[in-house]
Amino acid sequence: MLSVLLTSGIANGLLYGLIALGVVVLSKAANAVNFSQGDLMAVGGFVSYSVISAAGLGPAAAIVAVLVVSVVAGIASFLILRPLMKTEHVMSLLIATIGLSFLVKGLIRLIWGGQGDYLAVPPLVQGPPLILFGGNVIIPLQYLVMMAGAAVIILLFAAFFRFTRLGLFMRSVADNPRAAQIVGIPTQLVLCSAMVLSITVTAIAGFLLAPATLIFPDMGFALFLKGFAAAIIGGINSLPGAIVGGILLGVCEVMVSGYVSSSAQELSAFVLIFVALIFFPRGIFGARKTRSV
Amino acid sequence: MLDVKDVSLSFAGNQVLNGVDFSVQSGEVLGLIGPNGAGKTSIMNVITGIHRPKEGGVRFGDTSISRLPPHQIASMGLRRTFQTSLLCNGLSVVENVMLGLEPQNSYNIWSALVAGKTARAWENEARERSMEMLEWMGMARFADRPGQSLSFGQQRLVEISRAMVSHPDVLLLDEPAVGLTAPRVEELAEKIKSIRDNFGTSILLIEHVMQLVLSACDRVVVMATGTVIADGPPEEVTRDPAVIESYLGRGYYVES
Amino acid sequence: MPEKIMKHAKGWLNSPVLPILIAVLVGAFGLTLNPYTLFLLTRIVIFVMLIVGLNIMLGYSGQFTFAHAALFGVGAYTTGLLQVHLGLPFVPSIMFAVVLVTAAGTLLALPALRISGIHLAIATLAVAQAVTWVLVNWTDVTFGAGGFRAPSLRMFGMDKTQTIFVVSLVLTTAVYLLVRQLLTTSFGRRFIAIRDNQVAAAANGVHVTRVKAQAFAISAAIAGLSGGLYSSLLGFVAPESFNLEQMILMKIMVVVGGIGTMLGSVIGPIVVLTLQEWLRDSEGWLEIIFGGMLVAFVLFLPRGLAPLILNAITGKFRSQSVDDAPQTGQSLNAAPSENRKDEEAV
Amino acid sequence: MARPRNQERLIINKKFAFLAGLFLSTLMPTVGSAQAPGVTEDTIKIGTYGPITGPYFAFGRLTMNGMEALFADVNEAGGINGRQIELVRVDDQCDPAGAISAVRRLIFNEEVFAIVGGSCSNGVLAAKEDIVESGIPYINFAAASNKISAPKEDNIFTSMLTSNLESALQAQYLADVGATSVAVVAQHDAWGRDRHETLIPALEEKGIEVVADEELSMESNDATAQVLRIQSAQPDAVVLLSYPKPASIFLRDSARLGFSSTFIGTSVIPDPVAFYEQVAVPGATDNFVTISPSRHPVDSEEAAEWREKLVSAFPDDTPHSYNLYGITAGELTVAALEAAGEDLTRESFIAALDQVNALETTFGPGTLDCSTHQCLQSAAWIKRNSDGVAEVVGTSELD
Repeated sequence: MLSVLLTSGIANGLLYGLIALGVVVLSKAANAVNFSQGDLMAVGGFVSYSVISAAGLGPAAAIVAVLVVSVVAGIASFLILRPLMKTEHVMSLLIATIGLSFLVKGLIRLIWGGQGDYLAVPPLVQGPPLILFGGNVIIPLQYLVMMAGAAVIILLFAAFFRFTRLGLFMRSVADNPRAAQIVGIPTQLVLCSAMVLSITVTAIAGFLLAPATLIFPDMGFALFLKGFAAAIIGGINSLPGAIVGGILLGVCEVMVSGYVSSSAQELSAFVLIFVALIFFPRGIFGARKTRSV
Repeated sequence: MLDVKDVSLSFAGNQVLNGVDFSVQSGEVLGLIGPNGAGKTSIMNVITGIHRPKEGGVRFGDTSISRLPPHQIASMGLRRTFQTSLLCNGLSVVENVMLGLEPQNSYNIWSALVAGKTARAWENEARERSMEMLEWMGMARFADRPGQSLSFGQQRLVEISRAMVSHPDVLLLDEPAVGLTAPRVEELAEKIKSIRDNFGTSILLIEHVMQLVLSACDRVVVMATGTVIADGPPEEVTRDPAVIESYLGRGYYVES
Repeated sequence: MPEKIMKHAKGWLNSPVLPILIAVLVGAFGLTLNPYTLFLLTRIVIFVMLIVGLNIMLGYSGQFTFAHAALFGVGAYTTGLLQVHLGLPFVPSIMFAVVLVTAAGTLLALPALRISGIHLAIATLAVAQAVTWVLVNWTDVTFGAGGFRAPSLRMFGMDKTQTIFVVSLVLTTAVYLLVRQLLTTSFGRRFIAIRDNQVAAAANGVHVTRVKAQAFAISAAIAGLSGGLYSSLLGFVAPESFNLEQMILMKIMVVVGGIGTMLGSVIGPIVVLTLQEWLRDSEGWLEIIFGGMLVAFVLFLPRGLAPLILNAITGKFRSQSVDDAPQTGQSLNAAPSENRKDEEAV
Repeated sequence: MARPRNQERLIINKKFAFLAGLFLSTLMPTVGSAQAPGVTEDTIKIGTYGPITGPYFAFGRLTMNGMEALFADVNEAGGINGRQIELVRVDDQCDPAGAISAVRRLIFNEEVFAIVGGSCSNGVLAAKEDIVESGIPYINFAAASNKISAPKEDNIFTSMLTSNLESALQAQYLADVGATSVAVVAQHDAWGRDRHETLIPALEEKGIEVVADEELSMESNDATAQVLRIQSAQPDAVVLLSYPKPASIFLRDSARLGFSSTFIGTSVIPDPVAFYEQVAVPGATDNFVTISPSRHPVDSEEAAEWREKLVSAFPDDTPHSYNLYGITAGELTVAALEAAGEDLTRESFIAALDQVNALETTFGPGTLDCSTHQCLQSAAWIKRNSDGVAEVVGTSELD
């Protein structure tokens, strides 16, 4: 039982981790939190529904469509929120993104609302689940796809931040925005790409999640909250921390559900968020950042 | 009056202060100078309770204050200003100054809710005293303006009024001359001296503008890399080779 | 000469006469309305009280919390449950609810001592979700997700909606006047001081911990009171009346009315709830309009409608560039400056 | 004959009506007339409310669509005793305050003759007091709580399968198939709670032991823990008191973990074929049977005619079983309106409803009998057969 629970906790946790990656990217480069991130994740799910189920195209087309939509959504979000993307406007930005979250949810309902209450996206791969260790570990293929997707995204991210100029720019803007501007780093471009990147990774998470669940317009916020919690647990500015935080949260949830009570599952996530925020606000991998007065 | 004894402080393994030791005598204006990163503001933060020292302590009169929270230290009669002016944007100039009287405020919430006698009496008195202070500073005509609408130097004077309205025993000023022109600096020096003369307040002044240090201070403490490297009258200190080496620069003495 | 008139007008605006006069007029008008319209009006009146309290937290003391809907809910539940389980009358029930919610709100100030900004927002959000979980799962006491029928108050030979309308109007006016008065004193200055700059406030002798706790307590007490009234207005208490969606609606009210202004706390609920009712048949546009409105206000009118309305009333036209541009500093946490005095009027 | 398809204009008109209502109508004394409220020489105004937007729109908007399609049919055929039915929709967004405000708006501002609506139990329960006090005839068309119509109120009827009846029928079915131990998976919102509260005693009454009682929330994407716990309890059957989303997650995880049992659904999953597509794991729903207040699934041969009508009237909404519940409610309304005769009053309409005792409807599993005011007393059991078609495996009525 333990091994089965652990695998499903890890698979779920990877998903939280992907959302957390989106949280971290934005927080790292722009010091911002985007409440509409979860709803854009739902958009990722709905777009892949339209491409795969409605238009009958393959997953590759869905990825392209999700990428296009998320880049457009990212640029649009950036253009809307640009005046607020400064440290002193953090709370205004938060409120504005709450508004965006409503807006996106409304648009989802307007576009996909009439097509049924819960939409199903067919699995990306068909086939029996992977059974390891004599039935102790059963991993459905969709989870494998999710894990593989998560791994690819993490590798891409790591490479991006390490080897590209834009990635370097992002790191320096995060460290000291004013200095970065003075030495000629295009701050606006960096903020814009952070927004796009954050939304893209979240939308891809939506694409990966969609076949594993049923999609509905309100699915985003609860997942965003979990993703944010994962980001906090891992240290809000650490990319590997986001994944580890996600896995911890996923495992914690499934353990509470399996060994305590399934009705305590939801509560466990909130308790974990609260405890993490109060007692470990820097998380596991959090860089120490002295607080400026 | 105010004794800083062997104070050490570190952030995340970074030694910021290393056995800092000096004292402010009653009724003197003490200048604290040193290169950037010497730990001047840190020591001020330790004195006012924002940071807790790792080692050593601060005594104010007969009491040790290095473990007290900032508001309690403030209410004991030890006030400060900040490097970047920290007026409250949501308050008018006079209200900002009234904030300086908070520790003396004793009326309770019920009186405040219904505008009871004690509340009104205190409010009136606080406003009067704050206006007096502003007048003394020459800032009374701005009383009802929002703090933000004032110039940099004016905001600084309001901030000093706020710190002084409760007539504290010690006033700590963190680079009050930043961004002021030479004639304004001279005015400020006069103001600082007259604060001492009028209210008997001891003043600790952190400053880079040597013009202000030289004309206002009775004594100067020089810090570098977290320790005190010189302590004495301004003329003497500015001639100290160690000080010239680490802070003033070789050309300094010749120029002045 | 005009200045003298202005001063006179200001004094008059700041006296309790005008709000009381308005309340009496609203009361007289309200009693002629049919139950539907009166229900809407009463809902607005109760939300005005709630938003006055929320604004203390969000606007004046700058504590960004998401737990207010939960506190509102605990007020409603406590008031209703004491009547249902123990058979207590309405008045002691709601009084106990206020005490309980005040205590809960003060406890909520504890996290605010350690964290702030977004972290505080998310932590309080987690608390709010946990409260909802308790309301849903503690079925023996709260009747769970299915809610319960709360007794409605009836007095002076009026029907239930009229009774709760009159009671709410009186209490809202009282809360409004008391809070307005409170904010002109030291208490108000301290709230603003910890919002604008905690370090400076502490260095001037403001006991930051205590002031935060006070802001949370006062705000929570008002939430408890309005929650109790709301339980009586609806006559039915269920978790979905106090969920995150409602919390966001409250935020929209604060932002639309004007964060950190008394007048805004009145305008916000009027505009948002009327709009909500008006858009009932708009087939899905409500979310889009509310979402767009929130974004637009934060971007273009960060101080809400209140300053506009005040300018229109006092006929004072200030130069746009100086006044209406977002202030440097935290535009929402710290925007109102020059207008603050005026806004305390009305 | 014009079908009520000019929705846009209707909305605009309603907005003006709302503003006018807010400021004017209440100040003006109602003009007295011999007619009952909402009834003129050639129209009858019926109000409906429920979630038209928001997460729960399916329960409201789609039920309304079905009813509206039926009314359009009736109007086209000449109406009822020469009167055309006008339907006024109000959105309550599934919120108690919204429901109170919607019901009061229908009663006092729209001045409808009767209300046929209500989809969220908490909303209807919040508005119940107003409905009872006003005496307006009310037929609940989609909310399931037993507390809406029991204890019996003079003016409240329901054409939806109530939760206690559904639970009793489920317990009866389980007893009939010989189950002695049962596991329950419920979502703990108002809807799930309501089912849970009625199902547990109903099972006890039949001597069936509840060996596992698990929760699965709407937000969950994983039911591993729940499946494992239930698997270890070895129940004869599992009752899924949840919406399609959690239920499909549960069945997927069951299939994955090799747990099989008899799975019983509720009336929110009335279409096992659509549900099969949602679960999307071959074989996972082979042992799934669900209960439905409709005799034919929406994609059955028998419903084809209505599907067409619905698609042409509401091209944005995919046909759904909830449309059919609306048709049942509409047929009950029309039958009672006809029986009430030329001289239509609220009293005569209520009396006519009271006398409904064996009304055949297009989709009702059995006949409607309103003597207890809970008019629908029967349900159909539907399964997806091996050909991939929804098949009614039986209908049951309470013994």
